[in-house]
Amino acid sequence: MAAIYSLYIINKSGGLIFYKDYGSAGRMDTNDSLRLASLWHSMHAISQQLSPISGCFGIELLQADTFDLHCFQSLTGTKFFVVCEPGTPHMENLLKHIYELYTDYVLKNPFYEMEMPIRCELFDISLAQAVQKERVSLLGR
Amino acid sequence: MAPAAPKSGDVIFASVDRVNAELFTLTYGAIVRQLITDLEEVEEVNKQLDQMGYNIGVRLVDEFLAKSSVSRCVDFRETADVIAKVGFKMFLGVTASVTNWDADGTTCSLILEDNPLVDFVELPDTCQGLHYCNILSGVVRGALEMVSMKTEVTWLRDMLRGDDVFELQVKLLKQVPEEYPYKDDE
Amino acid sequence: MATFLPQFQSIKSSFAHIVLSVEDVSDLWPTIKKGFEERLPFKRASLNNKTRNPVLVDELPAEFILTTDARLRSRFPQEQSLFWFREPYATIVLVTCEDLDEFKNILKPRLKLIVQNDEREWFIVYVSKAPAHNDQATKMAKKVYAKLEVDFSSKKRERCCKLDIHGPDPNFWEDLEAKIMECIRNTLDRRIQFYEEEIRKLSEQRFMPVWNFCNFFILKESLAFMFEIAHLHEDALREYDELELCYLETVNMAGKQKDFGGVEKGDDQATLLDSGKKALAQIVQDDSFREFEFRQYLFACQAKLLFKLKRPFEVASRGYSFIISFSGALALRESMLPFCMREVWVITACLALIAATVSNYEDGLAAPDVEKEFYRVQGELHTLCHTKFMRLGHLVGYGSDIERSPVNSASLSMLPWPKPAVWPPLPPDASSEVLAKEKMILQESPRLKHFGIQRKPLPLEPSVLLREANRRRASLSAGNMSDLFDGRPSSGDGDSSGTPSAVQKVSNVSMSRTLSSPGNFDGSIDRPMRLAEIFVAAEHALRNTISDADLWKSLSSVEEFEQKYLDLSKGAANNYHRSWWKRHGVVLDGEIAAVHHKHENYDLAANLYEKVCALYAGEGWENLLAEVLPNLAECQKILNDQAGYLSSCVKLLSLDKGLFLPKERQAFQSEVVRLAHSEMEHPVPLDVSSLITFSSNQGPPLELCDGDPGTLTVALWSGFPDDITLESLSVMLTATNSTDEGAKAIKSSEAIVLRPGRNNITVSLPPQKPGSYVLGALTGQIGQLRFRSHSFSKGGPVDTDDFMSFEKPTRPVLKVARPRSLVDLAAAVSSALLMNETQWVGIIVKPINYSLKDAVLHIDTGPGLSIAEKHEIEIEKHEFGANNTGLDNPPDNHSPVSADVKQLSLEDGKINLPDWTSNITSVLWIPLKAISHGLAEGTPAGTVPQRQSIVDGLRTIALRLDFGVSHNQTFEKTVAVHFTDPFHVTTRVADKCSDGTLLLQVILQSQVKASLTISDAWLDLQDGFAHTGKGDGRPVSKFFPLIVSSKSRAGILFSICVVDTPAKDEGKELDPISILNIRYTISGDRNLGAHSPVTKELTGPENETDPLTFRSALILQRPVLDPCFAVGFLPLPSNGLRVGQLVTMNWRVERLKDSGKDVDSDDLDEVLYEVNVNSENWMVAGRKRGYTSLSTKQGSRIVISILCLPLIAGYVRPPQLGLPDVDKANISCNPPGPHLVCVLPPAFSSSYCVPAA
Amino acid sequence: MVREVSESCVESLLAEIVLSYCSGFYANKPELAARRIEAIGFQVGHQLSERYTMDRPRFTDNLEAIKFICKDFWSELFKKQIDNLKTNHRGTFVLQDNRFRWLAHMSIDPSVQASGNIQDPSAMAENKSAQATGMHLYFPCGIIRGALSNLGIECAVSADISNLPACSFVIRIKA
Amino acid sequence: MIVCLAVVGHENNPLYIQSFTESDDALKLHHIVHCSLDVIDERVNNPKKSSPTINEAFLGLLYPTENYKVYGYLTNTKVKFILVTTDLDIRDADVRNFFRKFHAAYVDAVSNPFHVPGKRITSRTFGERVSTIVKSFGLSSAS
Repeated sequence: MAAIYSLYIINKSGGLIFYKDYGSAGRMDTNDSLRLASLWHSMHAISQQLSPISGCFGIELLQADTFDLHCFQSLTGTKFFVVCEPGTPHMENLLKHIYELYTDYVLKNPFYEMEMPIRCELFDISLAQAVQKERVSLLGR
Repeated sequence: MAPAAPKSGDVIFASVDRVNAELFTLTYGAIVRQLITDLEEVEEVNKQLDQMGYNIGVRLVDEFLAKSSVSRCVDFRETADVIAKVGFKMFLGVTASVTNWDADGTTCSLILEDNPLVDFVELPDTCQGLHYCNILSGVVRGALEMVSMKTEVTWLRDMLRGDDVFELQVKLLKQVPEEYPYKDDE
Repeated sequence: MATFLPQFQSIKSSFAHIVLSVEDVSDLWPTIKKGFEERLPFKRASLNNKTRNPVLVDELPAEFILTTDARLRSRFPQEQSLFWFREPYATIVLVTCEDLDEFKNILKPRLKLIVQNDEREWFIVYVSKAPAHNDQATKMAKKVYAKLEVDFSSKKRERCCKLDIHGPDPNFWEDLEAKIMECIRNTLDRRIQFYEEEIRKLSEQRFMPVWNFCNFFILKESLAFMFEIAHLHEDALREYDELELCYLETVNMAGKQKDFGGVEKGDDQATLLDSGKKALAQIVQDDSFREFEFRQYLFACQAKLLFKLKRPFEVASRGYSFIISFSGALALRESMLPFCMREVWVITACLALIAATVSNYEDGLAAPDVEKEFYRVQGELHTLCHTKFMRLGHLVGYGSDIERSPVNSASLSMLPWPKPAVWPPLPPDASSEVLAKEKMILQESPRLKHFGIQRKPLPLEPSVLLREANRRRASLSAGNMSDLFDGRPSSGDGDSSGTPSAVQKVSNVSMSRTLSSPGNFDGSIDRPMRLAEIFVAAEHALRNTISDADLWKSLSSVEEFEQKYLDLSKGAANNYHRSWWKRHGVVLDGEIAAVHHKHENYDLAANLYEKVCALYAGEGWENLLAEVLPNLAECQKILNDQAGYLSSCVKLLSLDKGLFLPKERQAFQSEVVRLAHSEMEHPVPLDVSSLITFSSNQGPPLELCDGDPGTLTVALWSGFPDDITLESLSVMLTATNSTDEGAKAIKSSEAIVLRPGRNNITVSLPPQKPGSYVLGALTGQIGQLRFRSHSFSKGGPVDTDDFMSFEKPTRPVLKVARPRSLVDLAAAVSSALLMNETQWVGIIVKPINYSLKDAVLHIDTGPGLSIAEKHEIEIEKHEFGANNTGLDNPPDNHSPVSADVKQLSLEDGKINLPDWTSNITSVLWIPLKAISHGLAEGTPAGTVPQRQSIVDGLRTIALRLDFGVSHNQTFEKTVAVHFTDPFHVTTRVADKCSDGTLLLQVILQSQVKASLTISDAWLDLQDGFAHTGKGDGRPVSKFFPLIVSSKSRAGILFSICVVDTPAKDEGKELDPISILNIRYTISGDRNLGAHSPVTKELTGPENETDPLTFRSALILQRPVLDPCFAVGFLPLPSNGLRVGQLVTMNWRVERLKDSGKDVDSDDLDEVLYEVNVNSENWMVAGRKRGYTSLSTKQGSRIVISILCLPLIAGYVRPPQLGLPDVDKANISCNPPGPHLVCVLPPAFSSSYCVPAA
Repeated sequence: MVREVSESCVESLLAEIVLSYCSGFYANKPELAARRIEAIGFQVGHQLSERYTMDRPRFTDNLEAIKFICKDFWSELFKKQIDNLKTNHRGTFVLQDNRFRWLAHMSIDPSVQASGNIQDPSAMAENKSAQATGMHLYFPCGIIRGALSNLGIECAVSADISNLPACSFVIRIKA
Repeated sequence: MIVCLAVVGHENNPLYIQSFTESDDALKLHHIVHCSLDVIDERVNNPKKSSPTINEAFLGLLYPTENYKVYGYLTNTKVKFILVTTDLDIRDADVRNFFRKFHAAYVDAVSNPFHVPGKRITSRTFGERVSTIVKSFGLSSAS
């Protein structure tokens, strides 16, 4: 059955502000994840440049033989991306949903400082549920 | 990805959690009053309100984008329109109208006939010069800045000062392009 | 049936209690009467009330009447039924009989006959006359009685009882009473039933034409009366209530218009407490009664019962509402009633009710709250009476004596004028009275208030009386008056909008106008009456209406009127005070006060006024307060209560500005000021918080440094209408951080004038403790008067309702910084300056953001240093760039006189710094000359230059800077300046030529940070040396001018040769030293260090023309020519020297030639040696100095070895071996010892001994 | 039709109050900031109680007033009632809201919950984040106090979040 | 007609007092209003005497005088509204709902953030609203 491996949130300046592993094979350490984040940030930017016609907003789906990477960038420049089993559907919706959770439990948390790493218990909880829910809905289909 | 069709302000407003307006109105009133007491100079209060508004806008814009799935606006005109029709509605439950576009479409006015902030409010003579609703201008400025539009927001008309409507002038200073962090790669 | 009324009345009046008939069958009554009547009145009778509930009547009066009595003669049946209440309630049959047969045959039938009428409640009392001792008789009696019982008693009812005259048994009487009670109860029940039945029947046909109230009334009242005599007052009362209800419902049923009544003489006196005043018969009116009397009658009955029930308070409250409603009824009939009937009736009613209730009331009769209520109603009654009374007084012309207060205005101006059908006409021959009234009107003048306050007097009239009256008159005639006056259409009743100006005046004017055109009217009737006439007319009319002498008396004269007025006010006030309605009471006190005031009992007045003011002030009713306070003030003034008067004035000033005219407020102020400057015996501190408020004015707080005084500006808001002069003013400051009491900022006590509104006052601050301060309180003086104000307002006048004025001051107005350094003094130049020359010494004066305005610098030069007095001191802006400018740039760039250089002169060691330097870092140039006597000494090359020179180069300048506002700050510092010679000189013999010529190399080391130009140099040699070549002592080669730049060195060669020292015999002293003379010029920048000496003229660069001369002493050693000894330094161990490691130093001493005769013989073979060593660097183990034997043979040699210990690491001079006894000239050092040896630092963990410190 | 606005408007405002007073002008004086924030709440409560008691009979005793706060007042504010009301019958009332909306979006680190009553200074001193959370609770406390004082009940109100997400408000009525 | 309308604070201080007579003798109305506080105090202090609907805000008729009537209304926040009218036949129901309207206006007035509790109500809007309410009352009672 399809699985979500991990979730990343990158702030507008390419810093990794959230990383959660949902049981991927090799959980990477902080440095790696940070590096990877900024790398992705750049790639995403480059990809926009690559586009032959203007008005491209960067990579949304990156498919590899072992995983899919779905990326969603909010208009405010925050990037959310999930790494999941190849062909896991409904990832856009999941990302949108996560975005909403982000606004509710991160941005509305007065203790959260903008652009800083996210440490919000409630966010984690609701994320876990969201991912769960996603599974359930998949099974349903 | 294909942007979901932007919902109308009313639909969104119906969907979000809501509270009695008077709680909001009175709370804001109390804040203003307290600020005046503490800062003493009206100008300071205006500044503070604008600052608070800015801070709010910076965070609120994301909620706005997330919940009203508005897609990327092609230009400032469209942005202004979305703010007026969707943004104001979604949060304040009232819609604004956009007018007074200048030639090159970088300056316009948001007109509010109805404004929950000022229910019950009457400015005392000692507080002339106070932009009671200055928090709104801050919010707009902050929100737009997050979608990389530097703006200058000023009050042109204020019902508390006897005008017939609230007029908020939004002036687009510059549109900051997303900068590409190549240097990170080297 | 109504025909029975008179009879009914008389019965009622004659008849007061229950009747018990006695059927005295066997003439026993006279004998037992006494015993029976002793039982009366019955105690604790238990009856049934109307609702069949048992009621305990604790006292029931009754009367025994023999059936033979005339009063019980039988009447007409319907009478009986009607007045049944007076029929016996029980029939007691008295019998006695000793003989059975007699009983059977005579008595029994007779009794049967008696008791057959079942209407009656009866029982039999058997009286036995049998004497106690006579058993026979008693037995018989018992028998008979038994028989009697058998015959007359039944199971359900015991109808007999037995009384023994002799030996009466106690329980007979109980038995008797019980029986009587039983009878009464039953009778009562039956009769109640009967009446109710009747009443029901009647009330059924109530709405039919046959309905007759009188019948109904008679039944009802009979019933009520029956209850009353049975002491069932509650029930009686209820009957009357129902009766009243029914009456009110029926009395004004549509259709037949009834006569109201109240037109008879004396009707004006209320009879609401006197039911017997008029016979009911007189007030019958076909089938009912006249309302006027009858309602009063009913109330009277109710009142009577209520009093019996000990409920006077209920009488009062019922009475009050009765009066109100009845007065309403009167109002409806007003046109038919006598003039002012209504008012008069109400007055009398109130008075009567008050009198009655009070007399029936004793304290503690009722629960506290009922009691309070009672007094409230009393108050209301008084007030009502008061009002009506004032109205009457007003009508007869005493209006001007009624205080035009809010109270009276409220009660009178909303109360319409009486509306008689026709206004009473002016009686004939009243002209004299009219004149009197006229005079009264003309004399009366509105009493003007204190402080010349003038107000439109409050209206007492609902509308202009004149117009009202004349209209009512004219309403008959054709011409309606309303257009005669410029009047508006007749004002509706009860509207309070009459023009409330001084009516009399206005109307008089209008009158005179109307009189001037008499054509309009024919006949005096239609001529509009003048006010005076109206008064007189009213008076006459009233005289007709009022039958009560007292009331009339109290209206007869102003004095009487006022007396009554006062009594009523007092009555009302006192009662209110004992009720819940305190305010009513206090307000009325105000009315009383007004009267006292008028009669100049200022003491009483003041006390009462104070209460009123306290009330209004306490609850913040300023408009009302503004009405009373001036009066209080006036009283206080007259009573010479200065303190009170003062505070009243202040209160008046602090009331809302709108309440008084400017000139009035000015009057208040002038009073305050007057008092303040007068000699008050008990001066009181005045609280003007409400008048003068203060606030810090906008902007950042004043910042002061520790110990600085300052001036603080405070905004004062003056509530005074005019400028006011404060003899002194001081502001308290409270420290926010510390709790200790606030410091005080005293305004220099010269007077300040406060303008109305905002004033900016600057107060001078003495130095404060560090911390931040907020405004505390304000104190000061007006005249001799001290005042305080606590009210802080954030920039608003006192009375703004702006919420800010309630905030305590939060923003500090003053911040005193912790002590810190405010300025720094430092030497501008660190490098050395020229010794013995006048040099600019720069002192950098650096204010640390603190102004040095008119600071003074004291300069005190230390020893060996002097100020070149003749020179000006210079000051210039200090630019930091100056330091890094190299030496090479031409000096004139930094010539002393640059654009912003100023000259200062020094008076007795002090300099005043100019203002332009007060906030910038400046440098002060002082021309100084360091003196050092004694010649510089050159040293042989290689020898370490001794520190010595630096030390004697040091000079110090003690500086003290006095600055700060009023020079309270000082800063002291001693700066060190270093002086030096231009060069340090070292010499060595560069070469030794075969011909004995020596090349002497002189090395000049520049000591200064400036470039030196040597123009010439020559050497004056000591004895034993001579210049070779042309002996001018100049160097070998001429390469002058020679430029020595900063810190660099230059060498000069002299070629000299050794010459024999002149023989001793030429008695002249040998010159031991040779002098090197150097002529040079210096070009330096005083910003960097040494520079050309300060010359007289300060302008222009220093002139090259007169170079300076530097002389240095040199000591040359003659080379060894005929050595007798050779001292050789043997090489050190290879492993080198180490601190703390012993090392043996070896010297070889060799005799080069036999000691000639010239050597003393005694110590031929001995040589004295000495080790010279710097004990700081070396420790010498063993002897430093000693003799060692050495044969006199030539070539004999010896090794002297000394054990040494190096103490410090580095290159140090090794110890040197010398032979003190031998002339240096005869010693050759061969091989010579090294100048320096290297000593390594100690090896780790090697212990070594440390020199004693 | 009662007028409404988005809840996040109010939430943002509250966050900003705390922000501007605590990190703004009273950064170094938390107790002052607290007083200001409480004052703001007080005014709001004062005015709201005036409004929400409009069509109801007067309260005869304190308990009635408190109940009013728990029921009508609370549901006007949060669309729910107080879940649990305790009292010691000696003038102390504890109103517990099992899920206090104004904390719904705040992730408070557990250390706070350890330090229970946020308004006794000792706890305040205890750790920074406790203080921070405390700041957010002064406003609702102020509201309650304002409402009650307008109903003629002078009291002190403190909040306790020792068992989140429940939040209980402790009302001590001045005798 | 309504002669006078007053708001009295919980410390019995006048917060708003407006008379509707064209004459300038408002002082007597001040007096009437002030004194009617006695009645309110009485009602409040010993409730058992007060009207059956014990804690209803509407206190009903305070004063039965011959020439004018005073009605009272006491809010939960111990603020009193006092109405003085000269028309003597007037239905309680009318007064009741008059007060209700007035109360609403009052609440809005004190909701002005710049209004200081316990201080005079200076708001213009309030004044206007009140006068319209008063007018409408005149109509309703006339009908």
